[in-house]
Amino acid sequence: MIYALNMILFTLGLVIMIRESNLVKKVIGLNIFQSSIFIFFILLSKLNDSLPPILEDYSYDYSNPLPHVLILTAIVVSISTTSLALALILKIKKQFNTIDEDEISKDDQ
Amino acid sequence: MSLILIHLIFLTLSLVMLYILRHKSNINKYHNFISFFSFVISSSIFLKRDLLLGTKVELIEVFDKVSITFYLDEIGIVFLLVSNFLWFLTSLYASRYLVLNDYNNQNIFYIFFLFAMLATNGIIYSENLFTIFIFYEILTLSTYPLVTLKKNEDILKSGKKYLFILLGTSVIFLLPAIIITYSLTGSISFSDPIPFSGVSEIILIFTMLLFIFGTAKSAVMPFHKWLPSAMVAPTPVSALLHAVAVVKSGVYILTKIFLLIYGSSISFMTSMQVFVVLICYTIVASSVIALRQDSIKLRLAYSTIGQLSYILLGVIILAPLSILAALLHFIFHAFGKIVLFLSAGIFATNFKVKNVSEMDGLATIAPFTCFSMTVGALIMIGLPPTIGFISKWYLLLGLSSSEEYLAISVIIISTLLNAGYYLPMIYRVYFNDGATTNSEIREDVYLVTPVFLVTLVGVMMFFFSTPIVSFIQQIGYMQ
Amino acid sequence: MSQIPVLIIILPLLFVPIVILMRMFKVSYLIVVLSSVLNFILITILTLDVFTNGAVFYELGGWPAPIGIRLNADMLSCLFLMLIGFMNLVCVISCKEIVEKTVSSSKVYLFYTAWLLCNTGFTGIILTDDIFNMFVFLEISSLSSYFLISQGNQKKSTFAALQYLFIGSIGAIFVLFAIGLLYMITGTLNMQDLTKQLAVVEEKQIVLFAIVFLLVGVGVKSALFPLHGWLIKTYAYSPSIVTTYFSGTSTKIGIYIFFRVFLDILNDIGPLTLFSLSDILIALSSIGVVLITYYAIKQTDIKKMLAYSSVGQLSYIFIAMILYIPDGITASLVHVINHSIIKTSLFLTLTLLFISKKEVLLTDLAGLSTKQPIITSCFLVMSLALVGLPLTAGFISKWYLILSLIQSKYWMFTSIVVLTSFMTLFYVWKMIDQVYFKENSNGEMFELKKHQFIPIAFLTLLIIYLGVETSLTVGVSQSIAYDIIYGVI
Amino acid sequence: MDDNVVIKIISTLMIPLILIFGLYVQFHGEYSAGGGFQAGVILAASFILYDLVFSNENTSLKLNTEIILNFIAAGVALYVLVGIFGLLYGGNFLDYSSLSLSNDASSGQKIGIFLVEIGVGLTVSGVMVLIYKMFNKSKA
Repeated sequence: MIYALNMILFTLGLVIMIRESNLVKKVIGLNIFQSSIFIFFILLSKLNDSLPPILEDYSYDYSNPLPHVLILTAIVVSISTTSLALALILKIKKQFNTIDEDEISKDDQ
Repeated sequence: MSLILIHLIFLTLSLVMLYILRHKSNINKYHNFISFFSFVISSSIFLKRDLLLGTKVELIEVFDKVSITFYLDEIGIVFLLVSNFLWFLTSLYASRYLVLNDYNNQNIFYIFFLFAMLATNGIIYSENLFTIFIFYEILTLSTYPLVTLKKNEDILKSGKKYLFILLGTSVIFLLPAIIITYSLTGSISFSDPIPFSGVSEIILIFTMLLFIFGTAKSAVMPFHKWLPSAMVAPTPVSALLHAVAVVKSGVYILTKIFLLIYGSSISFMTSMQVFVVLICYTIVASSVIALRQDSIKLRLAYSTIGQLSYILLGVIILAPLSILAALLHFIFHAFGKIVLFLSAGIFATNFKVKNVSEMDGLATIAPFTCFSMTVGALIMIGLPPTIGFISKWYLLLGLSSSEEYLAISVIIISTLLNAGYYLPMIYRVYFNDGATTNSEIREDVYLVTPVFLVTLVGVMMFFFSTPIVSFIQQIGYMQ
Repeated sequence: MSQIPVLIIILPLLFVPIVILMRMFKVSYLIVVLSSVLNFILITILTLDVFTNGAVFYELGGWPAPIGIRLNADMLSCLFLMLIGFMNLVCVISCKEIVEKTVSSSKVYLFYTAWLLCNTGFTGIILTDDIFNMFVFLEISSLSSYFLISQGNQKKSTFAALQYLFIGSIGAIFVLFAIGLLYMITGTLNMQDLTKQLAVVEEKQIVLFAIVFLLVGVGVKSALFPLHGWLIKTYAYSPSIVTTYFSGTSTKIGIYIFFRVFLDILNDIGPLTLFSLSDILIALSSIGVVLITYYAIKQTDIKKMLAYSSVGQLSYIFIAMILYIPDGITASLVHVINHSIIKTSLFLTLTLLFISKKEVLLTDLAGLSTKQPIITSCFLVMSLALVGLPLTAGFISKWYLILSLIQSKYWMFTSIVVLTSFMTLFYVWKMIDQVYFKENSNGEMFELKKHQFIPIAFLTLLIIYLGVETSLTVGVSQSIAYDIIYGVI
Repeated sequence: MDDNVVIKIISTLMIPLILIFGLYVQFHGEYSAGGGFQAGVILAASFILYDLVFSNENTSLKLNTEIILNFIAAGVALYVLVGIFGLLYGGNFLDYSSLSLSNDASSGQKIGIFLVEIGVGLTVSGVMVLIYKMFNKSKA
């Protein structure tokens, strides 16, 4: 069920990226898209009734820490991508005076 | 070191030398010398053939069983001697021709002429299909600057056609054919070919078809168009390269492929009738087209297409007599056609005559040239006092021995057509009164001498044909 | 000696902060050269070691795999490492003037930082034995390449970089998703371990799902036919030296990932035989080759023309790879090397000739032969190698490509490949035609310094050398191919 | 935001807390949830908050980009150097066991993780602040 919701998020992000011509909205779509995968990874590690994987004296069911670590890295990547994208958009705004993809492409001809 | 390798290295070094000396005004002298020396080497190779036959010189193995290797076989010797002898005489002719016609980029001409001859000799010495393919491509590329020596729009267009047809067919048909052969038999060597085993006839025929189309230098229709296009080149180029070296290389490659690679594994199959029909069509069609050409060089070019197909026809029948005929025609056609082309060059240079319709009465002012041209034409038609008769005779014998009645009738028709377009030329120069009779211009001695020499050799060969025939018979029966 | 695999990744990374810290002293270029030379030396030592003694594993932090992260240097990775290291070295050596011309002087150190990071990413992808790390390195190289591309001096450079960023990120996320799926069913990220686990896995559907996502994700990176759009713009609008660098490396990394994932990790389940995926892909690529070659012929901008040509050649590499026979894989690997060298040298020549020009049109080449005879003959050799004439490196790969297609009895695709390789001649001819047979009309000068000849001449000689002596390319590729097919890797 | 007193006072109270929390997360990385990544972001958040609330011509964040860049580079360098340090003592890359002064592997690992996390924290917070400053600057 929750996987299905996740897939909806996935598709949503992808659709936004393809459909929108506004570059900033595209970046937002990209973020949604990325987040869906992050959630997917976190879901993988989840066990029912599990606790965080912190070392204690007694044993208990804990969720798998590895995907969390992976996603931490992936989030860093995602932040870098977003900031780079935004920086590029700023530069585009300066050059073309617009952030609409269609108008920039029109400028080509 | 083997004499073969010495020959090739000599040519390569001369190429480098010519490039270094490209600004010298007497570059033609160097070229004459090089061609003479090359002829000397090839003669000595001919004399020492018993030692050299079959020795292989492997230069480098590129990858598994595919190497750049040279060797010498009997068919190669024949081609070697013919091409180098004619190269020497043509170079004498060319050094005068270029001066008379005011070509200002002679250095390019000589460098690439030498380069083309290097490639031709490379083809002759090639031991396997890979080596031959390399030199085949080099030959194409090196003749391109010769074809487009005078740079104007039309010539560049023709040159482009020339390059694209030759390169294109070699890349599209020849290379896959070589690779198919390699993948089916595991060998592409001429000296020890591995027979095809368990290969269906369709694939064999298909591969052969690829080979025939791939070596477009042999000008089998429908990929013959490059040859007429190449006629925009200066006459020495047309004469030596496009009547001897280039086209003969194509035929030479096909001959070797049929005799050595296919000949060892198959005898004549009924489905090979496909090729007979294809070649017969080429013979007839080219003769018909030649009939309609007014330009001398174009007429000769279409005649070449037809004559090349005679050779191929002889080879493809795979009967001993027809192979003999093919190899004889290989030599004789070279002599005849080069004489014709060089005479046409003299007409164009001295008398500004480029079309058949303008040839009236030339015999009075250019007797030697006209005599040479007549001999050449008779060789082409195949009339008795000339060598052309010998090869045609054996060809007909070979064809009748294998009961190829279609081919026989085609040869007869084609002979009539040949006569149809060569005899008017002879008639015009001797019996028509031309407007040029009162002209002061005479034929140039330096141009005529080499042509006349070739003619004499050609005439002599008819009377001393027995050793040639017996020499070739050894090869023909070897297969 | 045993530390070399990690040093190959770490040394460029160590030079990154040094470049930033020393930015005041204008020595960025020297540091990058130093790093590249060191890198190349290390790679050479590693390669020699691997070729003589077999694969080298390196466990980071002393933790054994599959718990710890491991580096894996086998013959396949060494082949690509050599390629990347060499291309990097060539581009770095010849890039000084070009970078000074195109990038504003206050940003030069950032440019070199990104360059180093990009190279680190490439080597990381090749060396790592952990598919998640592969993703991370992929993103490192991608992010720095987005920056490098945006530094082009054309108006559309930034936009091209942004578009590449979007497409590249989608691709990367697809890869990440596929990694997640694989992790879900196997519980491991280590490649060797993954191979073992996947062999016994029962949920083939999920594996197929992962394969499709990987195919699309990596396909974006290596510019496979329907996903190639970014490459054209990127090559056309990025700084020319970056184009030169990427033409030999970036897409080849994509090919490497294909090799690693499909022919190594997933080899046992035969990913390409599921649902006759290989037939579909070959058909798709063949259509792609035809279209792409046609587009290439129509271009007037040389960079775009060569970019289309790259896409076409990559399709050849891909077709040869998915044939999945020894000669096919050999063809693929050989063509990776040869095409890298040929395309890099072509781009490098153009770059050096037209340092200050923004876009190089075909007509700009006019009359080159009279002014730069030596460069022109080098250029001729490179162009002919692109067509695949004998005695050049291009011929060897074409030979193996056609041979493998014939062996697989794909007659129709054989004819398509043969035809398109002839069509290559048309656009190459357009260049040669300009160089040799057209007069120079606009009076553009071609300035070249003496030392810039060296890389061009060296690459030309290399092209000829690799066309004649093939034990380095074919020999190595063949042994890798046999290892892959018969499952030794 | 000059006259928004509530925000200003709350921020004055919060920023030290955020800083301390950041440092706590930073230095507990090796045996509980935490580490350089998170700490870096938290620290950067405090700087950014300060700049958002109190910025005017005089008080805008004094750290200039050059210095931040140096911090970033130093962070990366620290990370790599610690990794390479292991090599010098015959271990593999990032093999912290050799870092110990006594021959105790686990204490060596503690030191190793501690140093590496500092490097990571430095870089992450530096990058965060830098990104903020870049966008902030280009707005003006």
